[in-house]
Amino acid sequence: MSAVMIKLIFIVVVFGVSLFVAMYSTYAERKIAAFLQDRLGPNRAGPFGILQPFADGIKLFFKEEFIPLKADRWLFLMGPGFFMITALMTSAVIPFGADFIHDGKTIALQATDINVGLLYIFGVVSLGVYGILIGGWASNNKFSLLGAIRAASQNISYELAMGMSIVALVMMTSTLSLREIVDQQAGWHWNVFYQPLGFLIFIICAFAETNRAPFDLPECETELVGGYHTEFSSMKLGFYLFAEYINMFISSAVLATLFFGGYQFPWVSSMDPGLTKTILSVVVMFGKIFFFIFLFMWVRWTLPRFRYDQLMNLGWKILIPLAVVNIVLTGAVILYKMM
Amino acid sequence: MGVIKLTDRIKVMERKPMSFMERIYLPAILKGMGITMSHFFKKKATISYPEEQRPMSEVFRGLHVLRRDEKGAERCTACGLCALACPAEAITMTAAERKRGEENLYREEKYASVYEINMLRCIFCGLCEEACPKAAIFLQNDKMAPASYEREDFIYGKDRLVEPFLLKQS
Amino acid sequence: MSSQIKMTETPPGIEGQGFFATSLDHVVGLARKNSIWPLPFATSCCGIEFMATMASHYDLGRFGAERLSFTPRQADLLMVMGTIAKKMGPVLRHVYEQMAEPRWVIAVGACASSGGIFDTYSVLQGIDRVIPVDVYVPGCPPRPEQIIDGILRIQDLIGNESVRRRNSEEYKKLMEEYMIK
Amino acid sequence: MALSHEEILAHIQAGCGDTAVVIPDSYGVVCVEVPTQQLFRLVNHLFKDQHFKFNILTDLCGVHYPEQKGKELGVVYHIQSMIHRAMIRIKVFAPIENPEIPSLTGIYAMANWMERETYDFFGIKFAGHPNLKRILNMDEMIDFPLRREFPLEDPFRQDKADYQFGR
Amino acid sequence: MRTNKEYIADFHNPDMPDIPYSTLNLGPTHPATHGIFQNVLKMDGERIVDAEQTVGYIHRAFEKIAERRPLYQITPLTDRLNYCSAPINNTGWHLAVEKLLGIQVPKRVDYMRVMIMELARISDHLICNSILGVDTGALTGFTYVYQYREKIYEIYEEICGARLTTNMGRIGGFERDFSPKVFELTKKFLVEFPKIWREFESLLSRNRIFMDRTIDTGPISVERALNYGFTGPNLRATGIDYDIRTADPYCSYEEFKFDIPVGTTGDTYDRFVVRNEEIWQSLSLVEQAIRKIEACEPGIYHADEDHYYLPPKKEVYRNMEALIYHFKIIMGEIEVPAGEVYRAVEGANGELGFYLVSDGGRSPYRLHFRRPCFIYYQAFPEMIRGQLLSDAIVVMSSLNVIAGELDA
Repeated sequence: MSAVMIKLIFIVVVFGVSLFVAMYSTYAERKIAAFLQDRLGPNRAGPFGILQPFADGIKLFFKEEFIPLKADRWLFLMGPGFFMITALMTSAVIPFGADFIHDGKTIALQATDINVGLLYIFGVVSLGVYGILIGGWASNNKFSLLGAIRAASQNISYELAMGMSIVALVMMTSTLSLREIVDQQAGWHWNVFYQPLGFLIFIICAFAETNRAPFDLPECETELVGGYHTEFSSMKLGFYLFAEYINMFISSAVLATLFFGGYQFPWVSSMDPGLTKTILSVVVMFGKIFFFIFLFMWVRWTLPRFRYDQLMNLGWKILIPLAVVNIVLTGAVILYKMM
Repeated sequence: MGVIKLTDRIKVMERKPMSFMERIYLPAILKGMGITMSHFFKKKATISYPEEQRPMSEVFRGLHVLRRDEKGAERCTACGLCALACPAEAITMTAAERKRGEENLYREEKYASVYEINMLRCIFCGLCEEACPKAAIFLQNDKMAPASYEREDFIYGKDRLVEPFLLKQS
Repeated sequence: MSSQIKMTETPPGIEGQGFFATSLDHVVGLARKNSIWPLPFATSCCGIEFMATMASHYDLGRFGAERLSFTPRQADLLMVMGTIAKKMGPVLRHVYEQMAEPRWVIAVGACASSGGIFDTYSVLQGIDRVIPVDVYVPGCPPRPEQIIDGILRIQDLIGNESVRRRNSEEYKKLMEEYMIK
Repeated sequence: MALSHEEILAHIQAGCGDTAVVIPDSYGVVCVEVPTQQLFRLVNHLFKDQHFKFNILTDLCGVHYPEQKGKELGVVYHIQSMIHRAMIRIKVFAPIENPEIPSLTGIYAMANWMERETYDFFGIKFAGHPNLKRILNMDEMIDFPLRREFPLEDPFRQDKADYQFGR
Repeated sequence: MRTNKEYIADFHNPDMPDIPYSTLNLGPTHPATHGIFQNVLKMDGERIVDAEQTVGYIHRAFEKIAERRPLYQITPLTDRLNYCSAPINNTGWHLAVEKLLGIQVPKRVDYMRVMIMELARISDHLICNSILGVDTGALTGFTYVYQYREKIYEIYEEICGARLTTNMGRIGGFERDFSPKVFELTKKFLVEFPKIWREFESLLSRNRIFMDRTIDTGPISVERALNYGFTGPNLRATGIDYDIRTADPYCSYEEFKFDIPVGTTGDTYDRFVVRNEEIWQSLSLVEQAIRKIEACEPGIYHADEDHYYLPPKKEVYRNMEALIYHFKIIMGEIEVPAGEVYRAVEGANGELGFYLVSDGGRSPYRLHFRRPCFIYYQAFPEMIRGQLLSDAIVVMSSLNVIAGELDA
């Protein structure tokens, strides 16, 4: 098997896994929400309701396609697709496990290890908001438009703080490659212990970037009915909802990679390379990812949401200055260590 | 804006300014998350309805039934008070004279040959039960009017309202 | 009018051509019935009982129906709960028209189904005068058990419905009768 | 600090002179009928007075008495003093041909919708109301449904068929 | 950078030049309008320039129906006014009729009424405050407290046989005595509920996100509130302790010990806090009521009025006189004096008044419901002018506008 083939297979697997995780995130969300609310949650579709995502998928697939008369037809179709593609693209640079060495060949569990991986993630994630913006604008509905505008301004504001929180991290790791960042965190040297403030800012921004509560203003039901996807039905809506869960999955993966040592875990990292290590590292990675997904949901079902101007205040007046302070502090510590 | 005092029972809810801990969001958030997490492992309150039934009170006002007396004769004497008392005007009836030989079927000399309740109109207020001087109409505490597909299904005639005779004996 | 409704509501599976037309129908029916996204069109009292149905004690989420979609485009089931006055009738109809196929309607409570005690100049005597209704739930307001009963009836209906029903002549005729689209 | 009826009546008479006709009421409320021209002056007087402080319009509603010729339509105001816990009931009447009564929206903001409701139900025109149009019923309606002669059920309605009701 | 307050001041300034605005339809079927009414908002971006409401979407002609029904059949109608607290409406109506007929009810009935009314007040405030949580995005608290609303429903069900539209009580008393289970359930509720309510309060009341959302949103001054005819918790939030329970006591409220919580600024947070505190007060009232009921002689649950209160069923079956009274009462042929009464009770939303004009006939000549929602909802545009769209939603749900009461 050529290297290209292996990569292709891997990419397909990653896509498949992202979709699968996203699918079951919807199920998990409903179950977790139910459990947090003293309910049982879906339990009729299959045992414990585990076929629920399939039911939703099939139902959405067979629902009537609907394009409002006054909508911009092409943009209306493009929005969800664009959102979905950008959501899926991000996973390309995330290392999902330790290298698998077989017959002397090294198979990296990462689609591609580019040396500006972090920048790539930022680039693609910020493209994602175009999907929302296009969809919301094209549907020619005031609620959608408001949602889209909210999404755009929210993403732009929080990207700044997010980027700045990463600057401090990069100053420390002096690399942009995700694989290297993960490798540096072997053992207990997780970045979260060195960059707690950076982590806090990053996770808040991650919530905002994925439009999750308490920052779910673009689609908050009680204010904007459905927000940017008010006019979407059928699979186009499915794409939006799905892509959101994929985004959540990717954000969790990035959080785990940058701050929680990715696939590293003290005992696992010190094992000999081999199949067991690879599998265990993948398990570790997904364990961390699931923890963060759970956190996302837990927070969503606990907190009230912000108001638009408060959101902006938090982003611009609190998080960005904090991120700057964090950079300065990190710089000072690095300088002190060098001296 | 001041407080106007009319009585001595007034209790002014002074607003405390936010403390620093409240200002930085996180403690309140973590506390809230603690509360929700404590419910995560709690016993669930849900009653899985079609399989489990929630116990209802003795006096619950459910589906109507037209009662029979101890001997199995219909109690209703078609006096029309229930129809009169019904705020929704959901009850219609036609009275008929009892004929010779029907004494075991109807308790009084008059009986309702047609007795219909429109369950879609009915608001289950229980006024008909209260109005009945013969304890003939009764709102069961364990049965509810079921949902159905057609509007015609909800006009309950005597066939569905009168208590089954055999059940009474056993 | 009502006899026409009866015709279309008959599950297509039981008339002619064996049991169920295809297994696709069956799978889609199963999927649809387990993923009903209701649009709560709650106007009055029954809306509060609907809240009770959504809340912990009754948990509509068990049937895969806890995702309320307040936008009609995404909803499968229009749950009309509460009095529909004549002023509201056109709005209700508009909402129904905006819903994407397949769509179902459930009239919860006496007011929505028949006007209930409000037999007055301003109240519509049953929403089936404006839009076709699939299931009626009696009660004023119905207990959550009865609302769940209604949802179960709708599930039966959905599970037995052919994927192509919405293109059939009967359905078109029904829509024409209500002058929808 | 309960006010006696005499005090209140004297206060009312200070507001509108001798035009107020006292209506006996067996339930302990001071009840007067005033001519329409005097209404605004009286209510304004009651509202402005700093001692009695009849400053709350509790309720406003219309009544229709078809047999009282020339005074068919009436509006009943309940005005309360929060400090003294006293209530005055003021009635004004207008003929059905031209039911015009001064609006109190200039004094009480809450009178706005209440007057619109009364207009909607009885067709009483409130002179000086900023936005007098129907509020509860449809704009297209021509009748005034709470007049006595109006039937509870619209006789021309098309949306109700007896066969569906088991009647 | 300008603050929110400066913006709001701008929009209230009559000299402000006209700004180009866009319109946004909030309702009639918007998720935040619990019940159905429409707000046409004029928006400048996310800021509200002005609003205009359209109501009447569930106008059901209560007052017209009431003119055609005997007195006792109006009780089911009042259920549907403010359906979140039906027993208060029922009792209010019965009080109005009793005032007209001149019926004196025994003390025990008074206490029983206090008990159910305060339970109803708890259930109403509970739903209002938890829905405020839902509208700000915190759904979970709602599901916690709703479980306890179900407990209140259980009590109702034990008393009268229905959950929401209770049709509870009769003219002159109750339809039946409270069973021992009622007291048992209520006592259990009094023990369990405070814990969950404290939990709910700690989820929201000192959470900065929630405080930021609600403080200074939709404030109204005492003067404007009075001018707009505010009553109930919304008025008390502005800082005046006006409460019908003390201003014009009914049902022996003067014998009970309770405080009237008032706010200071009349904003959404104050309304939330006042309602919270009223729930605590109501809990203590329920407890006092139970103690007072237990101190009374058991078995009295209605006034001894043969002419107006139905005779016991057993008598009806045997006694001719009882049967005659039974027929007379059910047919509505009771002797009603001609006269006019106004009786108000402190409903969950404010002063719920019944203006009943009787000409001696079997049904009221005219019955006007003073519906608090209908009156104070007028103030909505003034309260939200210059604020953000999100504020409008929060203000709306904290006003607790209930469509059934709004449109009647």
